[in-house]
Amino acid sequence: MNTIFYIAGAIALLSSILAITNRNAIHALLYLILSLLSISVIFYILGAPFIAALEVIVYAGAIMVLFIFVVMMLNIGLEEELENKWLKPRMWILPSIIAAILLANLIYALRVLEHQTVTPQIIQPKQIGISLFTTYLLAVELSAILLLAGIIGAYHIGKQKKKIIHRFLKK
Amino acid sequence: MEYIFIIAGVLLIVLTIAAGLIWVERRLLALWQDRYGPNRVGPFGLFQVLADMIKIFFKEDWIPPFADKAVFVIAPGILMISILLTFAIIPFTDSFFVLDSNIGLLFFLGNSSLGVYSIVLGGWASNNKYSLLGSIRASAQMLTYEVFMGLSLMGVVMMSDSFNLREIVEAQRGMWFVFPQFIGFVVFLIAGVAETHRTPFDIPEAEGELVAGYHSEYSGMKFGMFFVGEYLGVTLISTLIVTLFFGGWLGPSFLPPAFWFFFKTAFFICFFVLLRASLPRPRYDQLMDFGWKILLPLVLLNILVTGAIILYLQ
Amino acid sequence: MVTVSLEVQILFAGLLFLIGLVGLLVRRNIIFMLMSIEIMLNSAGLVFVIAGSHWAQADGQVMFIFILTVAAAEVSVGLALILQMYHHFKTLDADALNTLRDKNER
Amino acid sequence: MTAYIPFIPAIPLLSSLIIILFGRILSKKIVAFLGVGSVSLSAIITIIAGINFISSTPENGSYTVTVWNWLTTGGFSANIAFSVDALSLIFCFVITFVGALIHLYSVEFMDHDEGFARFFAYMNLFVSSMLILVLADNLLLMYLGWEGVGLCSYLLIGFWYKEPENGYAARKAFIVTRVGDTAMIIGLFLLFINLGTLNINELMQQASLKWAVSSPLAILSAALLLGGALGKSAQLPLQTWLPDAMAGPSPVSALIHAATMVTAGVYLIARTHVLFALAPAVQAAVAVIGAATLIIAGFSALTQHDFKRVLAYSTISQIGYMFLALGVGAWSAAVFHFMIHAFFKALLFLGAGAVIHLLHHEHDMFKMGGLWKKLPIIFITFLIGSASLAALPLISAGFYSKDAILWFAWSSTNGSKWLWLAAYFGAFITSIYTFRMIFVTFFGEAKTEPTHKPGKLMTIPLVVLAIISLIGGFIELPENFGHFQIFSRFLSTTLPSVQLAGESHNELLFQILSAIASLLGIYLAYLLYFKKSSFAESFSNSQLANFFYKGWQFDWLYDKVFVKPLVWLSEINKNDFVDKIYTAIAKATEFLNSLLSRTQQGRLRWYVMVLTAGVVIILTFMLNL
Repeated sequence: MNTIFYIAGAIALLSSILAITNRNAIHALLYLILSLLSISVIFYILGAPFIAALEVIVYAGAIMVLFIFVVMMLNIGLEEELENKWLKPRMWILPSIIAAILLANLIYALRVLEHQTVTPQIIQPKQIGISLFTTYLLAVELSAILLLAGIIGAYHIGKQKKKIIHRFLKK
Repeated sequence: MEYIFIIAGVLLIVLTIAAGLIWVERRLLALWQDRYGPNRVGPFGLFQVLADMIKIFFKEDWIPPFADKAVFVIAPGILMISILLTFAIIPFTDSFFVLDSNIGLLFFLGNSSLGVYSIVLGGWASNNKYSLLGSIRASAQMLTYEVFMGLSLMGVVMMSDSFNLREIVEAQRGMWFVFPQFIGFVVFLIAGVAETHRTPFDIPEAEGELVAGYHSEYSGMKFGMFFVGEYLGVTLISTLIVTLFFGGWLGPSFLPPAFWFFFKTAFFICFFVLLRASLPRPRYDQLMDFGWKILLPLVLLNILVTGAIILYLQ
Repeated sequence: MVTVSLEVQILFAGLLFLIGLVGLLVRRNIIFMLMSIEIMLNSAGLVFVIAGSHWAQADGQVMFIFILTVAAAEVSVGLALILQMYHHFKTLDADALNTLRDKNER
Repeated sequence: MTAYIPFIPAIPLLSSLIIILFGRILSKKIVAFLGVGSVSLSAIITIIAGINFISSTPENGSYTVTVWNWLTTGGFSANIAFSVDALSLIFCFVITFVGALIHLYSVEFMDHDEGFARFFAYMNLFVSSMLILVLADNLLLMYLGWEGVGLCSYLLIGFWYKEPENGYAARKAFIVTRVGDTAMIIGLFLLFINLGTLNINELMQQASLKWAVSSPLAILSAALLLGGALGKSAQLPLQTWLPDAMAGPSPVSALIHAATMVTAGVYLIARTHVLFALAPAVQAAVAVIGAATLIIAGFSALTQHDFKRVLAYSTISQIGYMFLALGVGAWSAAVFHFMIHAFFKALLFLGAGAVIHLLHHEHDMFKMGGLWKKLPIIFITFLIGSASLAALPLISAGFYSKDAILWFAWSSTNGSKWLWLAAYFGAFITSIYTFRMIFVTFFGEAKTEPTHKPGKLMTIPLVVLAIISLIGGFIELPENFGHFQIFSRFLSTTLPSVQLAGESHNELLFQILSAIASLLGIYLAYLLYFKKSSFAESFSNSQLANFFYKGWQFDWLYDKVFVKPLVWLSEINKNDFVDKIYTAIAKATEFLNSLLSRTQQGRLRWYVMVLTAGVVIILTFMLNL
């Protein structure tokens, strides 16, 4: 099982890196989906099968489809030279330094864990459901409102005004 | 080792059925539409499948030069993989299954949502405006119908108290879920047809307007994978309907459970063919309206009522 | 089950987060920025799940569900904004969105 | 029994609101009915309240009706509460009774005015505010009424706002009284801070408990309240607004600028008499101011041409008498004179208004004449009013009220012969200018023809007021004259009686003296203006007369002392040098902003970068420290 973790982890990291460095939006999204799927595998072996399934259904299956949908609608993805112009090598310097400092901090902070090993237990969907609808009921309601706001917001923002007006309607 | 045999057996059966369906469908369509089906190659045209397969294997596997090659190649594979993987959770009988998973149903939903990519990417990678339109339609349609495909199953899950398909079948010993979950069944059936994008929901390929839509650039075995994938999908949805609503392998004991399962599945496959034979194709906006404005509220109502009744009976 | 140490698991999530962060800082294409944010959100959820499995509690996974909700809402609104932006500016360059800057300076 | 008290101010207020809101759609009849009816109803309620009060006078002389708690904040609380005692009842009676008559008169007077509804809305609002003023049980509510009447006064002076001068007069009235009001509100703060309450009864008790006689705080607060009273009552040095206030319609002048509002200062001082008793210096100042005002205004009245301006100066002068009475501690005499003055001065204004109305809005007295034949009712009533104003002995009400003041100016402990002399001289001038008015307007040759006869609605109030001006004085007769003193007995529950310095003086002598002054003034007026003595002609052309005509040049003085220096100051401060400091601050901020705004370059990635860097730095420090 540890091997699976390492393999899936390596794939996730690698595909994430490829996703952020790729010039082609669709390819990058495919790498991202790959990364999500491998993280889903990690969820599964960490004893969270429900979350693993959700990751695939919602994240990889719905959110990423939305991304692809938008990229397809805008009909972009073959703008390599533009991306090459945008992605100059020196642009990586400062972010990398920040990331390195953050990584150092993380490692420094992680020393308190002292090689603790985990023996995960499988948490059944039912437990999560019970927890959701008792302890976190309010949060569930709030997320419902958030999603509603998201739907309305997306509908409103995404709506396009008709640019072509009939000549009789023009001033 | 036994494990590998089971997997191999399942694959064999499923692929055989899918291939056989090509012949079955054409014969049945001919029957219902009062014309001749394939009747030249072998007895009743049975070897037509073999002939088609030979043709497909030897056809030039052409990749358009303007296409995104990697994605173009991957796309049909995704469809096959996602559908074939889903068969892993189908309990064909009490003892004949690949995986007895606690999240079986979710596994199916996850895979079906990944299946969208094959069509979307296939259409996009073809770099052809008809294909792109087809795949945009497909992604919108499948996103829509996936939503209440998942929701329509929740009534079943609530009643059987599990995502595990084997337990769901066991829970139907007293009564098939098609009776208490009739709305769920109807919605799942419709959503299933939409998921496999068969007539009347074959809008992504719509020969008349989109010249076969997302797979118009495909040929050879890649086209074959899309083609077989469709029949695999039909089989899969039929097995799931049987498992979830019609008691799976359960049936009178004078015949083995496997028989009952395949009998019911065959019935629904024929039903799918009948749908194709008899129904016209709706307009795209009608399809979306129907989904969001009728099916979704219906499914939500179903969940509400089911939950209320379950609470009341406790 | 997995016996990888907690340290390594969290380090893995942290690395994933950093990849997302670097992507966010480096990319100019706003779709990639949104994708990077998704990577970061996902890694945050991963830490929750790791912690939940460490203490064998459902709460971590519940939190992941909330993150999922937030991500879904964020992406739907974000993508709608990107659509509008593309129609307005005919580009996906995040730096093009600077019409609110002080015109007197620079 | 007392629950109806709040209706006295509430009914006119309601009627005012109705007319304001629906004035455009209501017919004139309904507006007139509402306007007159509401005030009449208040008058009836007031009379009922008065009867109840007399038949069962409460032990401490007043009772309070609390409507609701207005505001409570910190240690302060004020109620919408109405306190009824003899003083407020008399004021209420005058306001509602005279008010009702004037409203009735206005129905005809304003008949053809396009602002008919607006007029009645303002008038009703005024009556309501004035009633709140006199009924308030705390100084804050009283101040509300105080400002309310000020507002109505402003609105009504500028009622014909299409003429710029009217607007100017309105603003002048508003601003000049504002000076007094500012002093008064400071006085209220002072009282509240030191005594912890604004309830009048408590305030008076606290003041007499806590403050010694002539203590600085008592003097200061009494002086500040006096400032308010001076402004409202148009006393020296804030009297300049009242003559200009005649720009308003005549009923307004009658109601607001003669009968009621201008006497608010008298009411305020009478109401807070305890405070003034604690500050003898201020009280003496009241007397001196009153005496000075009555003479100055009398001289001005002597030279005016405008019918209404004569009456305006006369009003100032008569209020001066009231202040004199207050100053010498003759509280009830002051209130008595207020009441009688309200009757005859309202009568005079209404009569003058009628004359002006009938003579094509002709204000100049010297262009009138010989009206006594043409307008006999107006002439007779006006004559009665004038007799009262000139204190014609025995038959006029003004004689009794003014005589009391003259007597107390001499004989009370606070009185002196100088005050008496001033008042006496004032009375003499009063009768001159009053009958100058009569002779010039109603006798001699006719110069302008009246358009028509006054209608019933105009004559009835005149007649009623004339009757009261004749017989009103008999409710309070001097000691040597049958000693019939209902009025001061009625008031004695609220106001202390006057303290006489000694019993040695002969009251009768003073009565005869004042009668002589009055008659002599009339004779002089007869000589000068009926017989057309050449002296009158030459006097009216003299510099002195012009000086008097201009109201002793107070407007000029104020213009030089206050307005010009202010304009000069504003001019040299045109560039606002004080503001330079703030401009400098703004400039510095702007510079800093320009520095900061370099970071706001609209680049999303830059913001993210800075944000992240900030978080990383903080995190690094938090982890390692």
